[in-house]
Amino acid sequence: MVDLQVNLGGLVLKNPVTTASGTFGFGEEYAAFVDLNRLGAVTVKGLTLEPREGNPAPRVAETPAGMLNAIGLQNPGIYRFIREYLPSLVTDGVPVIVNINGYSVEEYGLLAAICEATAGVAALEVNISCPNVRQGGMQFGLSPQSAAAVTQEVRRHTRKPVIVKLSPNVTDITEIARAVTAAGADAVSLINTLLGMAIDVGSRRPVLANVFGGLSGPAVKPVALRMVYQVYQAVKVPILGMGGIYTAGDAVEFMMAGATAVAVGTANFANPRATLDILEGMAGFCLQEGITGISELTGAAH
Amino acid sequence: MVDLQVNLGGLVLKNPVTTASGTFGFGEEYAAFVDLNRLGAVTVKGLTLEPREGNPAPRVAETPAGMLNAIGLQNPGIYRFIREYLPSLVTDGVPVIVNINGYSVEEYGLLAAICEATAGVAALEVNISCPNVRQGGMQFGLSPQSAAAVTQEVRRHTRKPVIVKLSPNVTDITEIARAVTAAGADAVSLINTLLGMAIDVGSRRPVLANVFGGLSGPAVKPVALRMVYQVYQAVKVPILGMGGIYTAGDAVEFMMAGATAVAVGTANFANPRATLDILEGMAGFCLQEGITGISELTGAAH
Amino acid sequence: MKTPLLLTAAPVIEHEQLKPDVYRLVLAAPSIARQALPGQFIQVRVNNLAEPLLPRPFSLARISADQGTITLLYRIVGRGTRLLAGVPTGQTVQLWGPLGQGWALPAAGGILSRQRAGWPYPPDRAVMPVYVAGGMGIAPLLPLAVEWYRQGQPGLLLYGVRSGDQLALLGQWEELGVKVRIATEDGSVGIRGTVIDLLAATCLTGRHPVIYACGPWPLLKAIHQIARGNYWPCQVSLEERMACGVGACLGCVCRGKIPQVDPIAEPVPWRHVRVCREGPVFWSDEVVWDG
Amino acid sequence: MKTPLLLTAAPVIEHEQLKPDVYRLVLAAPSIARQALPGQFIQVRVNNLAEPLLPRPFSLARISADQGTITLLYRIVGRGTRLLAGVPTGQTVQLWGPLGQGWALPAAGGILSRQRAGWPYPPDRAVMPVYVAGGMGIAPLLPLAVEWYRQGQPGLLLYGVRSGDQLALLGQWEELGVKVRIATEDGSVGIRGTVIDLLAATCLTGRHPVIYACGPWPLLKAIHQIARGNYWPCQVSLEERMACGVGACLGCVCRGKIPQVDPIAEPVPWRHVRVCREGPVFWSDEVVWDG
Ligand SMILES: Cc1cc2nc3c(=O)[nH]c(=O)nc-3n(C[C@H](O)[C@H](O)[C@H](O)COP(=O)(O)OP(=O)(O)OC[C@H]3O[C@@H](n4cnc5c(N)ncnc54)[C@H](O)[C@@H]3O)c2cc1C
Ligand SMILES: Cc1cc2nc3c(=O)[nH]c(=O)nc-3n(C[C@H](O)[C@H](O)[C@H](O)COP(=O)(O)OP(=O)(O)OC[C@H]3O[C@@H](n4cnc5c(N)ncnc54)[C@H](O)[C@@H]3O)c2cc1C
Ligand SMILES: Cc1cc2nc3c(=O)[nH]c(=O)nc-3n(C[C@H](O)[C@H](O)[C@H](O)COP(=O)(O)O)c2cc1C
Ligand SMILES: Cc1cc2nc3c(=O)[nH]c(=O)nc-3n(C[C@H](O)[C@H](O)[C@H](O)COP(=O)(O)O)c2cc1C
Ligand code: FES
Ligand code: FES
Repeated sequence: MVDLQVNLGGLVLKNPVTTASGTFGFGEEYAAFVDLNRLGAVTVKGLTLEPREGNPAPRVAETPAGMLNAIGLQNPGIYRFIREYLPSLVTDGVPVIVNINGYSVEEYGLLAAICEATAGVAALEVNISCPNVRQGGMQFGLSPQSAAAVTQEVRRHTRKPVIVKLSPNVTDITEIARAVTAAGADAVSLINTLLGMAIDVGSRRPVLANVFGGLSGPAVKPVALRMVYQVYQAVKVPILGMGGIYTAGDAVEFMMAGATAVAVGTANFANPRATLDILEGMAGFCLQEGITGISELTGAAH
Repeated sequence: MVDLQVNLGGLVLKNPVTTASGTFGFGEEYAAFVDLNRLGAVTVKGLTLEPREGNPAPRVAETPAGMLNAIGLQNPGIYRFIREYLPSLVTDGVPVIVNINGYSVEEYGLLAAICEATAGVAALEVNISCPNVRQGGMQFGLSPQSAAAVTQEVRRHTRKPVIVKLSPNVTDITEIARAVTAAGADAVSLINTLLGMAIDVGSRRPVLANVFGGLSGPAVKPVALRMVYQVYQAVKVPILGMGGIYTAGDAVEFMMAGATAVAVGTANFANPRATLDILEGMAGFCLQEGITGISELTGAAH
Repeated sequence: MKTPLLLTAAPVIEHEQLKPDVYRLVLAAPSIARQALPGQFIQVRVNNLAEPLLPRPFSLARISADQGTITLLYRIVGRGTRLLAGVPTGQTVQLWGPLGQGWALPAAGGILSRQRAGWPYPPDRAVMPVYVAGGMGIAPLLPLAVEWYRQGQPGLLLYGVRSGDQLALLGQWEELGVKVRIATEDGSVGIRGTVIDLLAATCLTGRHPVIYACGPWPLLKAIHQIARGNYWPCQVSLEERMACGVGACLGCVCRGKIPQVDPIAEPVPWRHVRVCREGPVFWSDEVVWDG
Repeated sequence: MKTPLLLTAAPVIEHEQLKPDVYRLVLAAPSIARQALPGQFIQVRVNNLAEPLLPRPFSLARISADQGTITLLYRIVGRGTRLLAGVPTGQTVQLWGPLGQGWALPAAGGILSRQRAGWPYPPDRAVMPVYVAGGMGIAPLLPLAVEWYRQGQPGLLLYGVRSGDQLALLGQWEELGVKVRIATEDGSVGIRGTVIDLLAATCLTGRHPVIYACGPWPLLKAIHQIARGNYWPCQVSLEERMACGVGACLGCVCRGKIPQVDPIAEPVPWRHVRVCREGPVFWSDEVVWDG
């Protein structure tokens, strides 16, 4: 048997396969296809303090081997999430990572305090990289100073594992990774989406109502993998790798580049069972290669 | 009939379809498939002062809807280019854009002076964005200061149209575009490749001998299009748009996002007649939409 | 989840080209055929290459629980449908569903497939279903007509297409005893005009109609307005760009005037509701049609 | 361009599964069949979706100018070859070629298909072709054997495969009168071992051999070393990851000790040469085998 357990900055996962925020709803949407309890963790849709309606439609567009989205953080707000969605997830027995999104440094702190006080929250993923909201969001992720400020504020309010989610839309991601690590992050997750757009030549208008959107899916994998590889060399904290993971082989690539665990995002849309297919494929790869502990893969390509 | 002529910063092209540097060799490689004289211009492989052997193999890897390359600027040097390759291209009657790559600001100036003195060179494309060479190359394209310094030096040595080629691997491409425009660029071309990588899980090693490589092809199109759209709003000079153009519809998207002309790169590998197929498709689109001058498309999505 | 969702590799049983760009595809998917309600849809993928990446949503145009098959009726629009059209009999496609909320029917003696909003007439009142289809909007209406037929009420179909040569499978409607009226843009069959003109010209006084409409947004909006002006209850099946199809990505929203769910929150004029989950069928006055 | 390159949509004439993972594909491509020389290759694309994006290079395993067909022999390796294997007879694939430099043959009475390096024996000297193939490396050797057969010299094939059940199409070689010796890794047919062992054990003294080898790099390197130790002229057909296949992208290089082309430049120990253009066939001592 292969030991699949990994430790993501203090969060012990029974296996390295988790879900990417915003692509797996609050878990229940995929519960018909996936026994949630078999996953390493479920990361829920990005939450804000207040409920938000997000951007107008169209919000998604398919692109070559990828997709653009501009959801704009539609969510019921953290309180309704805790009341209405969290309990059943906790019952499912899977660790829940809550993805938090503030509109100010203080709001991030407040969200962290709420998570700290909520028993069912296993860890926090601090999204400083959402490209689809006008204030806040990605702006924090684009400079080491603001990224560190958000991290520090979150750290001040919680002892739970803090995973800071980095934006790929920067000149040097290692600089941001170093800043958030120094500010107290237990782990980093990368990548969020690449900023992109599409145009409808018939109407001569951008396809997305929001004009720009975030690019995800297999198309971005080479960029994501490169960033994981770079960040692995730059910081000591574990990495939650994501961006275009579509097959078990992709997930193994991410681990070898330096990820301790991986998140499956857009692939869920193409195959609702993607998480489990990938998990099974990774275990199979280890067996075939005579690997007894999956964490041996982490950083193997360096 | 549709008027296909466009003006790219003083370089008048009979139509907006050109070739992306490094994907079309020195023209002759595709001459069996494409009547070069039907193209708006041919941009040749990146040239340096001295001949260079580039990086070891493997140099290319396929990725979802794209590819990675780490050629590392293998080229015969500008002098041998002028002696051995340029004359036949000039005979073909197609304007030749020379892509120059210096290892120092001074070297860029020297390359520009050589181009200025060479009759067959229609315009210079200043590559400050190659991700595949260790010194120089992309480094210049990552900060507004160094990008401007290179541009200024090139400008000092030539009155021919200067097109500065920008790197997409930056936090804010408009900042770089503004800097090179202020320093005297007649046009900007974008995007060069996104830095990426791939890992061979069997050998646990990066696929490319150079570890990192540049991602190109349809996968990157949404990012390229977004950057063209942003740069169009930021600067007044014309844009040579590229990055994942694969169909005539893609090329029209780039024009609507703000490009005055387009370059076809990786698509040539998938279809050696891609340039002409795209040109014909663009002309067809104009006819169908009742557009009499193709330059009307430029910026139409704003 | 009320109805279990199924993910299956479904063999192609029949694949027929009805018109140059319209196909009829019969798939073996017994458990989906058993579960599905009229108005629900499925997500389909032809292969597992990364391009095209996303599944394509299609309505169930026939649900045969006994034969264990479902039928799709689709038009070639882009690369996804073009790829689908090339799948030969015997090969399988990936599909999952049944997805979304189907059409509302009276609960008594039948099914009320949508929980949210009640039936507008007393349960024992005989009502007349009026099906309004624009183009491929015909697809999700046939299984509904089958259901109404079982309840003894064949009703009326108003069907608008560009030209008479686009009409297909009308025999199936006639078999159900549905009265069919056609509008074509070029006047080649039926009245010249759109299905909006047909509806406007139809007198339904005293018939207790329920309008079931599917087609492009502007068409549905116009139908909603006519229905509202006449106090006819009206349901619409919406289309929106989708990624997941199961409610997870929030990609497919429209503005819905849905009943207040959160007693603590401020009342809001509308919410973004998911077409794939709260829809694709809505009562037309639940939808914010402007803006 | 010396030989014109052609881009064509070639119909599949025959498509046969020889082994679980090995296929034989006959394509109608008259003008390519007319031009192509043994050892050249073509680029193939199955459809024009953006994924897989790049064409796949395949050697010409048979060139029938009269029938206007070319034959590929390929093994399923990944998604490109898997996709290719699914193309039915009658459908077309995109292809372009013939590409690269083929095998060198003596000029007199035949063809010397490679310009760069001359023939190592006097033109009238009777030489013996020795074909050395590892696995799928057999593919580009058959058309060469046909050419030598026409010149009255059938020669000798040394063929190494993993196991005897991988052997295919040996009949074609025997028809040409080629003497065939087999090595299998599991010893199921011929000698147990590799084709390197076969070559090392073959006595060619006084036969004026020319070695033609194709297979994986380590194999070719070992063959080169044996050939060099025996002063046998040796040609190899190399494989490298390619994008364009026509010499434009510089993706497919190896280190070549090619003759100095630039009189002004400093002499260099090696140059990066393009496998798709200066190759895929090289004289083995033109190649830098280490590092
Ligand atoms: C709930 C629902 C039910 C549908 N039922 C049917 C049906 O029964 N028959 C039928 O012919 N069509 C139906 N459609 C529309 C069908 O999904 C699209 O025609 C199809 O997705 C087009 O894919 P493509 O790759 O050919 O086109 P492309 O334009 O290449 O597709 C690009 C992207 O846009 C999306 N897209 C394009 N057109 C539409 C559209 N009209 N609605 C939603 N997404 C779209 C595609 O799914 C894809 O993600 C339905 C759509 C929805 C939302
Ligand atoms: C000049 C030349 C002639 C060849 N002739 C034959 C032949 O006659 N029969 C045959 O079975 N194979 C031949 N090959 C190898 C064949 O091209 C590869 O097996 C094929 O490209 C694999 O594609 P894939 O998508 O199935 O594999 P994948 O591994 O999915 O391919 C991924 C990428 O790697 C490239 N690649 C993978 N393996 C090779 C390889 N061995 N050489 C070069 N590129 C590779 C692919 O082209 C693609 O770009 C030849 C290669 C070259 C360079
Ligand atoms: C529809 C959609 C919604 C997303 N919403 C969020 C979000 O709310 N918070 C967040 O941190 N990331 C969000 N992301 C980014 C993903 O979590 C992930 O970082 C990205 O999609 C790359 O992974 P993938 O290519 O596997 O999808 C979203 C992505 C998609 C496609
Ligand atoms: C194999 C290869 C070699 C390249 N070489 C150069 C180069 O020498 N100079 C340069 O400015 N850009 C070079 N590029 C970048 C392209 O010119 C272009 O900017 C990029 O590939 C995006 O366009 P595409 O997606 O259409 O290929 C190269 C790209 C490829 C794929
Ligand atoms: S398509 Fe994902 S929520 Fe509806
Ligand atoms: S594959 Fe492009 S140069 Fe050889």
